[in-house]
Amino acid sequence: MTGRNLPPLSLHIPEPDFRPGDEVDYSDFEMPVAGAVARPATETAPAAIRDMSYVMIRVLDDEGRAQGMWDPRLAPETLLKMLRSMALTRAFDDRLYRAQRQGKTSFYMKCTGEEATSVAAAHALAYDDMCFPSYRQQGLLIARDWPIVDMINQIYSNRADRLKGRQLPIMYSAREANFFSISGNLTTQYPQAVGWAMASASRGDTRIAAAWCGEGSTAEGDFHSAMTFAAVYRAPVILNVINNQWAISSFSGFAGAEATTFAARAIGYGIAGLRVDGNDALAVYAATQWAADRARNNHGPTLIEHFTYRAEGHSTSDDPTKYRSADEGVKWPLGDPIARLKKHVIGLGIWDEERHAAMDKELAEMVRAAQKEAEKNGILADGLKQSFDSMFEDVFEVMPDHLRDQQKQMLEERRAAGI
Amino acid sequence: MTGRNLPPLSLHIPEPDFRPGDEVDYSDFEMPVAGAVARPATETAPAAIRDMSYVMIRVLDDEGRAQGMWDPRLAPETLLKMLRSMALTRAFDDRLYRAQRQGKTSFYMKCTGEEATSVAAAHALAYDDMCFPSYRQQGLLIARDWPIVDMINQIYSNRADRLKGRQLPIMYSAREANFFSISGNLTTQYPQAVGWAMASASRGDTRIAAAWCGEGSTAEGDFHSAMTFAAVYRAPVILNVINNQWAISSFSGFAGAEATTFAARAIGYGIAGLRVDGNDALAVYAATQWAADRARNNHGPTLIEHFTYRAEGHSTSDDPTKYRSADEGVKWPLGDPIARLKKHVIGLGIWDEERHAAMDKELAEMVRAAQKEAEKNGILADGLKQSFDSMFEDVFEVMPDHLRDQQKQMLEERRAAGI
Amino acid sequence: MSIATESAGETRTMNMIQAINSALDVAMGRDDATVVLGEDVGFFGGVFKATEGLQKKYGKTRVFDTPISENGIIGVAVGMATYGLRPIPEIQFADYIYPGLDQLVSEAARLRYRSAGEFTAPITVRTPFGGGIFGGQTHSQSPEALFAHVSGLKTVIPSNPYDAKGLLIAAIEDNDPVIFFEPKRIYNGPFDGHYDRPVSPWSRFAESAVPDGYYTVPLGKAKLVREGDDVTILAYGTMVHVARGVIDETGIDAELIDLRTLVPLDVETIVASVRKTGRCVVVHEATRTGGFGAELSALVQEHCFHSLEAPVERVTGWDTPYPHSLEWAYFPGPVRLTEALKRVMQD
Amino acid sequence: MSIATESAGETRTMNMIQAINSALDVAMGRDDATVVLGEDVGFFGGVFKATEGLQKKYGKTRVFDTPISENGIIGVAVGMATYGLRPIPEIQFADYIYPGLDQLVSEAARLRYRSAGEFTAPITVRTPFGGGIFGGQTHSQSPEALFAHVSGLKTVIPSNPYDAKGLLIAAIEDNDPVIFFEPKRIYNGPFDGHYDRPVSPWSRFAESAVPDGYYTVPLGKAKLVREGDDVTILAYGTMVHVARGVIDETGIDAELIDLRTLVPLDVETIVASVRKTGRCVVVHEATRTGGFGAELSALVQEHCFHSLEAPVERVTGWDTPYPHSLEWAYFPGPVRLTEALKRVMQD
Ligand SMILES: Cc1ncc(C[n+]2csc(CCOP(=O)(O)OP(=O)(O)O)c2C)c(N)n1
Ligand SMILES: Cc1ncc(C[n+]2csc(CCOP(=O)(O)OP(=O)(O)O)c2C)c(N)n1
Ligand SMILES: [Mg+2]
Ligand SMILES: [Mg+2]
Repeated sequence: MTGRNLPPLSLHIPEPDFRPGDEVDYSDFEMPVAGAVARPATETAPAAIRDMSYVMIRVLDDEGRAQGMWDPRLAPETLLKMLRSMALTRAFDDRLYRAQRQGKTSFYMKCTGEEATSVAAAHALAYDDMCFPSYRQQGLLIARDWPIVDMINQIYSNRADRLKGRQLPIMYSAREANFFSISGNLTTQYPQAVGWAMASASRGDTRIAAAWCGEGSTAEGDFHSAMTFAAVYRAPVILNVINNQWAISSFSGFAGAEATTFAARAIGYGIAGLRVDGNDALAVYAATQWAADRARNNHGPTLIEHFTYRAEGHSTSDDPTKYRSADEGVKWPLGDPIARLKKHVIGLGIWDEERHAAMDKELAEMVRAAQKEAEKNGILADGLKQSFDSMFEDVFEVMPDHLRDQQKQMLEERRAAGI
Repeated sequence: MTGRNLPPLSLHIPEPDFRPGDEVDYSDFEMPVAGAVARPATETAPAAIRDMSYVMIRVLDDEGRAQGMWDPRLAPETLLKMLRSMALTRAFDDRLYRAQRQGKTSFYMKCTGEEATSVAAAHALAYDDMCFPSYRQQGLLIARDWPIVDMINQIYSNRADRLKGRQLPIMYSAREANFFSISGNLTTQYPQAVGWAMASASRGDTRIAAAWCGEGSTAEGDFHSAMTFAAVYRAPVILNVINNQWAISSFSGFAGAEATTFAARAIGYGIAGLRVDGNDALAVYAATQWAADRARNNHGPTLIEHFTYRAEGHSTSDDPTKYRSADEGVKWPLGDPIARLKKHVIGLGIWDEERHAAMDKELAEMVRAAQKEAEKNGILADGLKQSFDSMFEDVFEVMPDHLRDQQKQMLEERRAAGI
Repeated sequence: MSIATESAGETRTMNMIQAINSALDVAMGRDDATVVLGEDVGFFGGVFKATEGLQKKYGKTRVFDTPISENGIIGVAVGMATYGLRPIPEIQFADYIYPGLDQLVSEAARLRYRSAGEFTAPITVRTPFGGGIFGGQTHSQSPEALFAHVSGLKTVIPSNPYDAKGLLIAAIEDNDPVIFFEPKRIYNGPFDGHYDRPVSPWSRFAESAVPDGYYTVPLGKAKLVREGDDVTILAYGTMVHVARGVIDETGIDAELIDLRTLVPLDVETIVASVRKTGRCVVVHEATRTGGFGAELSALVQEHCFHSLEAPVERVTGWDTPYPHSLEWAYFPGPVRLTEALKRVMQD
Repeated sequence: MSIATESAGETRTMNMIQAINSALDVAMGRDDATVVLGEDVGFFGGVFKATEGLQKKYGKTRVFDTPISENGIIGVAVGMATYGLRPIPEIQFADYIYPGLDQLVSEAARLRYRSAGEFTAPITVRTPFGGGIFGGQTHSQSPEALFAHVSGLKTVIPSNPYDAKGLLIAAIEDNDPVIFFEPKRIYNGPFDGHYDRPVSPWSRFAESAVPDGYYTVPLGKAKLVREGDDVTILAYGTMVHVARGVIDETGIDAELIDLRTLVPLDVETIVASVRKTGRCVVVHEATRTGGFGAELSALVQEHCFHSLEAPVERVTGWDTPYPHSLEWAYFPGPVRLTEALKRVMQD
């Protein structure tokens, strides 16, 4: 160590381009050309398409026209349904965020700017394909026409909450919609999705699984387990990474984005990897469809990196102005997913500004009405809405004695306190 | 699911080429040509050398001649020292394996056929570089001239065992030799090596770290943590994967080898990855030297896959004839690392069969003598050799009251029992 | 013991490995949703041979090796369970379960609750545990207390071949996640703690008479191994045999209870016994502080305070890592237990 | 409390976050081997602001964000410690520590022992724990019992700003791995369990008077919060304040002990108190079965059997996951504690 004529080592600590107050300049950003990436056949071996991890699949160009081989050529009703689901997701987020701010519940998380990554994916999957979401995929439920009043009941932990007030707001579970119970522990759903897909394959079923996690969450060991098992058993699963550039206050560099793309993780395992413009609903749809076709035909798993931007704070507990420039979202070079799809359908002549404005109004009203409906069942802030008995249920299928005793003790306790 | 005209999914379960009784045929094995792979400059960006993960660096050709850019052009004394350390490692393994079979201790693990992966690596590192080994890197200690009697004392858990009989045999610790305490839990040393390297870098030190794990162990979450942190902070670390084809009874396909190479894992993180013939000491030396130069000049981490073969059982608890063809090792296309280096030095004219035979004899005698020496301090089978007091030491730096009480209780207990 | 009405078949002599293997065989034969996965469990049949022959019989998609990732093993098992399968993952040694703990503790154990029953994780994690085989620090641990503290998880520990089979089938059929600890020291024969004496094979003991076919031993019911009047010994796994040995040697008229299941615990049987004897010794191999013995001791004094004539004693491993060569000084063997019994009896 | 001879500087009013921040600042200022790492701890200063300003002051190589990998965070911290640094990793919520448990339990805690002192891992893992903030299942857990069961690890839990700073500095200076649980419910003010009343800020309490500079509160020493004759209450973290509130409200003459360190435990102080009062109630937020209360109950009856006039009672969270909306029915608040005290007093 000493006496050797060697340079001192130094530790590299990543640093984002922009911090609060910085002028944001994206002129370095090399905009991938819409339609430029070729679409390989779905049976192509991963080794033959490694380059897909370093480019970006984009379908919609600046004028909102669909370009190239990845254009999924969707029917007008599908396009409009996706647009509507995305707009509803945003309207829902706006209202429920406000509800939390008004003190009606404890917590909320928006997915603003990322709606395409769940809504378009949901449309490219079959309804009975199983989704293993993280906490920012409310768009899946909305795209699957799950009643938003049910979602609000959960957010309010009220009498009608099917989860009996046990979960933090937005940690939905909707088995009927093939939407897995959301965990507060990051990335745990990843190996679970792989296991579900392995089970489906072992049964000769035709249903596939899809999972979502954030780019920050890829650092968890669960990500590695999922990738390894998916590769080894060629599981019929789609593993989505939503790279929205931020993980609370940490930029994507702390998950490894300085060194390579997240799609490239796939290469390490010999898995197919795609990288798409996550703000381009058609690209998301097309990539998901490609991966689903692959999985369904026993060609194995696909990792999809959705390149997008978290336009709002991490959650209601967060203040993003403390760590990033507010300008970033505004200037995001890949635009807004709703605006881009809207432009596309208007360009196709199947939509117009008036209908859009009317739809926005209708959706806002719909959310308002659902909220009112849900509030009939109570809000968290008004105190406990759940039956106390239920607290001890579902720990096990059959309640064991010690829980029965504790339940009794609790009820006596409440009686003693005159509650 | 129903009513859809879709093929049934099927689950792929890997299966090795050969099972007990099978005739082994390696004619499918595409032998990489020695000297064929170019050696990039050590400052090359990982993105520019991704292909290195799919080829195999080989220096020694079939005739034992050193070929190509990766030839490290070592001085004769270095070559002969490596040869000697490898031969000593093998002699040591043979004798200590027998000692376990004779009931002198509880456990032993050989590294037969893999000696180059640790011995040559140790020679390419500086002595003060820190090694974080797994359990099959006894070659590191031997290459660093650590007293083998000390190793045997540990294996016997005897009075002279510096680890006070606390560790399973072969779980050495040798701080003076910059050899980290071996853990029984696979792959935990990987993030630790990265952390050590990060610490060294943060202090402006010049020492780097190196870690070893088996190909089976790459599936652990620790592998992913290590790779992620190494990439993010550009840690000066060399991460070695010893792909010896087997993990106890599971072939490398269960770690993902059917889909790609282990060196390719590096690509996923944007780390430099090399793949070397692990039975070619010169290739191992050269790759390690390249990676060390890189790390030392702040160009970041390297993952090296050493392609080799576990010529013996997993450990003394294992019976490999139960799950693989005995023929595999015999016919291993990349030969034996000691025989190959021997051929090379004989070809260079600095060594001959007689000297080799004499050396083997000398080394066997040396191990025998060391064993005898160690046995003066007792063997495990002869009963407890450690002071009972020591059992409660080193749990904490200062023994807390509850341990002092337990220590007292144990001593009283032994008195009561008349022991 | 409850033997199901369905014929349990002929009775054979089995050691614990054979009984566990038989349980897996029976469960797999009855329900094709059962799946066995883990490191080396496939072609090889497991490092302790518990899954031998199963891959051949049930095929590679129902019995298969896995990557070396305890996190992945439990994680995919949970996913398979949510699909509708009934996975039986093996963790090669309990000492290696920590990398997979999150999937067990935060996911499997909490899933029914957090989804209000929409999703469940009926997995049975089998894992050999305990010391006595010179396995050193990482092949000897007894981490059961960590699991017993986790709500939503059942913790089962058999002490003999008959129970091992019956409890394992019950665990597999149970709709909640179960961790099934197998005391590896007694796979081949009960061990009374006298490490310097040869071990008797299971065939010499009545509990090795195991029906070939289907039967269950219900979870949550302790077994009264021996009635006695002077003191109650609470034990599980290997320690049941150490206790039995001490009773035989000392002639102490102890009532010996084999807990069999830590969660849910058969408090009733424990309390009835201690109320009768007025004294209690709790035994386990795990380190003392925060071990399951603490829970037992706490429960006993809560329920039997006015019957207790002496403090409840804990006989346990020491609060150190499990040492290799000093194994028998660490292990709570006959001497430690006898001394404790003497103390409790004289109080 | 031991105030080092060196001047502890001026005393200021601090809440717990400020006190923890000050402890980190002091430790980093004194020893340039200290390093703070964790999710969001760098530029942002941590989601609870405990590391605010430190990156600016000590630079990015000493205070930095990490990938979201608890396993990696603890694993690299162990590696850094073996180099000679003194890392202070933060785990954002204790509920998220499981993925990193193996590195803590199998590595940090065992390293000194297995290497016979050649290598050590003097890391201090800080992590907010406990409920009372409507955080739901995964922002509310109290997993301290899991750590207290692991030999080689010290477990520390402060209950006020003064102790938080002194204990944290002591933990950082300690040459063994320490897990430092921060009761997040009382970061901003002590909480007596009356969730429907406004919380008083720390500034109204004496323990918020915190010296600016260096001082330590030794690990392993409990604090006698209040002397009393009728019953001993053993508590730590948030529950110290719930207990204090109940004592004030009910007028029960209880002796209240704040354990501060679970391992090593100040058994002497506990035993002296219970021998005096003859009664004991143990309080914690964690689920009951296998909680640290079991250990306390076991120890108390082992050491104080002949002084005890009533069974030791445990007042704890229920054996369920931590529920979101029913938080106050889960939480061991004033009613549960009062009822238990009544039971113990009347026995
Ligand atoms: C195991 C675990 N560790 C830490 C956290 C705390 N946490 C919640 S969200 C989050 C950031 C996740 O970022 P990313 O994966 O990029 O998802 P995004 O929020 O951007 O959608 C963190 C650190 C957690 N929930 N679980
Ligand atoms: C965390 C953990 N899981 C499982 C084991 C059991 N085990 C010991 S060695 C081994 C196989 C390792 O194979 P590989 O990594 O290829 O190394 P090799 O033995 O071939 O050198 C296994 C599964 C362990 N020691 N630690
Ligand atoms: Mg993100
Ligand atoms: Mg191997």
